[in-house]
Amino acid sequence: MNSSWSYVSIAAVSLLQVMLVLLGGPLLLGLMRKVRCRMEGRVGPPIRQPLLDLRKLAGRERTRPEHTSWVFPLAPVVLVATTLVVAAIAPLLATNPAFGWSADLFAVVFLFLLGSVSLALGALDTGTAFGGMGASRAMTIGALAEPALLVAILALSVPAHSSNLPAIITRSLAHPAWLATPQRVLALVAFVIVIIAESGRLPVDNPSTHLELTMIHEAMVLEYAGPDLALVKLAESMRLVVLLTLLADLFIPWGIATAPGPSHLAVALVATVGKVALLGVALAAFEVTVAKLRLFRVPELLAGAFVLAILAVLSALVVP
Amino acid sequence: MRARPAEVADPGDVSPGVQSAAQRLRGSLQLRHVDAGSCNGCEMEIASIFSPVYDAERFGIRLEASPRHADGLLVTGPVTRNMAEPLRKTFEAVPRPRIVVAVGDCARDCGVFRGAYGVEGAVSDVVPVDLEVPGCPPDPAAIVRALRGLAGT
Amino acid sequence: MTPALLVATALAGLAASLAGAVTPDRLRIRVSTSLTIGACGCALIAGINILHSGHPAVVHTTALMPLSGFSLALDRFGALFVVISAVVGICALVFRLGYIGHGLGSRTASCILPLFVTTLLLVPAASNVTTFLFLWELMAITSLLLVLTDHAHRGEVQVAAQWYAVMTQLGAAALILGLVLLATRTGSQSFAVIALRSAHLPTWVRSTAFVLALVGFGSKAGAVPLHVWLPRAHPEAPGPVSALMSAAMVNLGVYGIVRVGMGLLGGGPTWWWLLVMFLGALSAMFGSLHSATSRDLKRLLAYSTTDNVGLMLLGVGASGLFASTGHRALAVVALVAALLHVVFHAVFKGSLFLSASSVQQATGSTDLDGLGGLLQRMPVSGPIFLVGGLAIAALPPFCGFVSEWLLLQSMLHGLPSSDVAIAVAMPIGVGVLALTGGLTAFTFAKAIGIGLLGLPRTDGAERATEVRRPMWVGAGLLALLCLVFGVAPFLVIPAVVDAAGVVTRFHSAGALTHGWQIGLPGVPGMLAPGLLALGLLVCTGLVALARGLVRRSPVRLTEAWGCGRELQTARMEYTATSFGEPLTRVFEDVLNPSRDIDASHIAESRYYTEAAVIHTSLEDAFERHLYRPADRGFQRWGALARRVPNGSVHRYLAFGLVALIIVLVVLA
Amino acid sequence: MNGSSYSSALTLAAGAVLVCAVAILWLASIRSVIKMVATQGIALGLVAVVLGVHLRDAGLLAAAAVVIAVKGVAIPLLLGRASGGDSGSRESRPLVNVPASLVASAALIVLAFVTGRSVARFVGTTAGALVPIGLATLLIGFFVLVARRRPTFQIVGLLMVDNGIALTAFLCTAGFPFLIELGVSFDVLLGVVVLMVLSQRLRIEFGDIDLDELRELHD
Repeated sequence: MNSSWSYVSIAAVSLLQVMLVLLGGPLLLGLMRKVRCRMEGRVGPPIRQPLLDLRKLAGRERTRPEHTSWVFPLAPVVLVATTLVVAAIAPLLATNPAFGWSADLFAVVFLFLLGSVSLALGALDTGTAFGGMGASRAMTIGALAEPALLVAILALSVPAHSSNLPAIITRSLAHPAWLATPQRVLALVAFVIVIIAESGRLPVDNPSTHLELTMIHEAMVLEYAGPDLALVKLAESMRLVVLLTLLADLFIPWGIATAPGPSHLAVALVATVGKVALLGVALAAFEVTVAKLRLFRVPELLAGAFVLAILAVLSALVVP
Repeated sequence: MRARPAEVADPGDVSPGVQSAAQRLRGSLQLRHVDAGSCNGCEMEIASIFSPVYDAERFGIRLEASPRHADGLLVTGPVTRNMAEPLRKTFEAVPRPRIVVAVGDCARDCGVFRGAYGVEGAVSDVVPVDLEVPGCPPDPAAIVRALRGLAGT
Repeated sequence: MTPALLVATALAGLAASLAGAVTPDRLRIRVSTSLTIGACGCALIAGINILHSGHPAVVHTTALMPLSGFSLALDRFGALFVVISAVVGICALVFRLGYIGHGLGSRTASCILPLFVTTLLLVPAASNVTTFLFLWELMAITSLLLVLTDHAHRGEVQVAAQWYAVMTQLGAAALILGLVLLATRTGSQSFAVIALRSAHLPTWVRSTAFVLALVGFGSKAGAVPLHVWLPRAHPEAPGPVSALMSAAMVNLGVYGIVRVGMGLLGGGPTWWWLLVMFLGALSAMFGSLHSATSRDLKRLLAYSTTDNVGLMLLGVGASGLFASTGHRALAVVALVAALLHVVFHAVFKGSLFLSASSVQQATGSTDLDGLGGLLQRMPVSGPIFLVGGLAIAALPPFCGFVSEWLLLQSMLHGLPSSDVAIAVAMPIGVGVLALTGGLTAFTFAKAIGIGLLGLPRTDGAERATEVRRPMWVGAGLLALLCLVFGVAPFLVIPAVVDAAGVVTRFHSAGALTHGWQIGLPGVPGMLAPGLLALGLLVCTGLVALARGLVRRSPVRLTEAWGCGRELQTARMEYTATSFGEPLTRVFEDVLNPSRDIDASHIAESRYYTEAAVIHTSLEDAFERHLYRPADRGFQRWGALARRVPNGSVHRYLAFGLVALIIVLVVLA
Repeated sequence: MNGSSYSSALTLAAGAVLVCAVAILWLASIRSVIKMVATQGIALGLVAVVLGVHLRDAGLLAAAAVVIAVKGVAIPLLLGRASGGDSGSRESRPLVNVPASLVASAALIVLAFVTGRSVARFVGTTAGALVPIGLATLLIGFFVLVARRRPTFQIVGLLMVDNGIALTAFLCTAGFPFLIELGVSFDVLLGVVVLMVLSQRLRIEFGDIDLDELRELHD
């Protein structure tokens, strides 16, 4: 990282990134909901609806089943905290956020895993059948998505000789030719499948289902109310934004700020918001056209993603 | 090609309780639907308020799976003996401050089923009701209009 | 000074076992345990001293042992394992002070336990073939006897001990053959001389010796397909013993493979290390799969030991592969990653097994389907198990994450490489690492979620209370180490780098740690686990504060939402079996669970069933396809052989005569 | 004793031991077999005497005396009394009939000489050269143990094995410390006594004690 970055600008970048994720998350969900409704021929709620929901939920009463331990209330806090840490150090807007040298792609994956495990533990603590069912399904899908995710990361890290995110992005900016190699495309497809599985979107899991038995992520949070529920919904949207931004930065990195200074940051902000909005709309449009997969067809999808990721790495052998 | 959403009248004047709820909710109303013994006529109407024609969602109104996530209950039908206890439990499960909307004549005063052996009473006999929508079944626009009053949009 | 400490360790251990046998009942446990802790203390100081100073400690006496005498030489590599065994030993023994279950109070147990701990401390120091084999056998026998301490109460302990005895002795036989082959071929018993002369041995000798050592040490480490005894013996062993076996004894298997493979033979052709990686990958996946779907807590932990040993072997295999293709710097990094995983595995597996034993003592059973709600009933042992679980699932603030990250890094930096073996092995290695990581996260979400949280499922769990102080102090110490190493791995990494350097005889240029961060020399991008932990702490604090400010009214305790149902009982909760059911279905062809249903019909007509009982069981695939047929084969041979001695004296004498004649003919 | 007469006397004595061994195989009746094992004991004692005189070693002479006393006299006497019951009876159906036994003993002797040669070269002394004879006696003793049904013959076979070992020891180490010989002899004596008590008990229990009937006893 060149030393032209003063501490102030680094801190500013991280702060900006956290604000982007905090506000951008709900807005992105609102936008995606709007696109869905539009494609279904409805007017649909305003884009800021998720923000309204969060504000109202924050004001409601917190409830907790009698026999639960301290894990139940702590789980949503840890879930949001892990996403915040990733948002602070990952290069979303600029290639040199605070402690950017420590923003390792594997570390990001394991931080997300910590969030998912804490939510699953919170669900199991309720002692209800839905909590157990949601946790079991979410952890199964999480476990099966892990190989595809890590090998896809391997495919991205190999040309950059490091799994550090800023390094990968600066290297791929320097060699635009890399972005068109089959290795990148295969890794991209694997990444998209895993993002859909991790963030619980269709076709893996239907966030707006009311039938408990078909839920995966929703079933875990049935017991949360008021501010806890607000945290969970916020975390859900923040994770989706972070994942989509990482996807954008890794595969279409143009526009990310590589030098300090407000002008670069402004350009980066606009570029990133644009790219993420575009990806969000594409994801929403895709969701409308596809139906939910049966739970035991999801492993086949994830196995497919894993094979694609392995091909991505091996193709580095064939195509120099 | 796209169906034009039906015009839904503004809520007009509402009771003070609903007014205070509207202040609190400000555009985000989540309800948990409980069928306390209805003949499903009201359910048909409720289903249609989320259709593209009436589209209650554009006013920030949604149904939720779990009472914990909801601001209140949307109850239809007279409260039968078997559904009395579950209704009470569901009402108890909603975090405070909570509201109950009774939809349809059965929910208001047991309608045609008044005095039937299996009916325990109207919804107001089991849980405190804040808003009632008359009609058997009530017109979807009326339901949306009432809920808009609650949501304050 | 350190040689004196080594001798002090041995003497203290013997004194402790003597005290265990002699002193009267009241004093016995206290005296023998404190003496053994003294022995561990001496070994710990000696180990740290050698790790720090670097020049090995040599103790040599020809009095005790025939042939080549009893000689110990502790270099940095051995010292690392001595330190691990000492730390785990101290914690397990502190735990033992409070532990009353499992017949550990008997005279024989308190006499043998110190012996077992002493052998754990001395095996890494043995420096010639006879001493090594003597200590190895002593370790095997003492651990076998300790597994048997509880055989009076439970029948399956004998079966488990049988499996354990057969497997360890098979491994020991392979080991003896390998080492003796090496010793005879190089003409000397001392490891140092063998290491010098082994270079110009014929390749078939080196390969046979390596494969035999791999089999011998692999069976002790619990690598597939020699792992079958591990999930049987560990659950039956008493608490502290199973912790010692899983956290200390298993490491010696990995120690042996690295000592023979890299130390004595100085590396070898690539197929050796591909074999090690293949075994590692198989063990990792098989172990993690079975631990994800097993119901008994200790069996789950035992299978996860096989899984972690698989990861260690992956690291060792990758290191050997790099060394054999010339990338020596990367070889050291991979070996450091593997050894770091040994250190961290000892710490979190030790705390897990100890807290599992506390759970067993508090609730009377380790069957996850019968536990639940223990986090509130055991306010100290519960969080310890939670910390251990999160550490083994490689989650950030704890130590498992650091070693998993380093393993991934060492495999990542092997690519892009022109060598086909590396180019294929590394991605598959990362895939296996990832799947194992995912399954381990699943397993310990299950173990913690079902075991500690929710409603207690049996009255054993209902009435559980916190265990005695020494027990959670012992387990807590190890859990604390999990957190400390997770946040500040630079305390351990330099020592591990030196140890790896000693055994591969190649000192890598760049250090792996720069202050708070870990990173590979000359590669952009580091990892600062301490920073991540700090970040997590700050963010959690901020979010919790925000939630507190937004809504200050107290939390309302309500009944859990069950669709308005009357009663919310523990029977409606998910159990370990149901939690693992989706995974069992996904991996059905590997696990092939057996499921038989027997329904009893009412008298009048067959169409109405009165009651139906379903039995599901997951049998170890290796057991069914490898060990059962071998078992049947031996039975048949046994029956055949029994027909020969039909009781006639003459036939027996004839055997003697024929044998004599054969011997004479052979001699002539 | 000068060289040539010493070696010829030694060869004569050792040869006598071997001949007795072969004779035992040949004879069938118990009484003659017992007499033959006594002569073998005495011949063994003579070998010890010749060696003792040649090496002027008092220990050896004392050992010879013990050998003659125990193996030449005491044991055959005990055997005679123990087999009083069936003294007249012959080895009715030996497991291996006499001609086959003799052929086997010839083979055993050849084997002993082939394998004994390397030991003889190793020992190097004139006594050493006769080691194959000791080996042959041992093998034949073992053969008697295997090929005879009656327990008394088993005891005789055991004695012959012991004589073979003692002979080899005398010839190999050219002298046998007196204490060891004393120990060995008394062991053999004890063995014989125990076997005799056993065979008497068997006879009382089963009448005619034929080892093959014992086969039904196995599980």
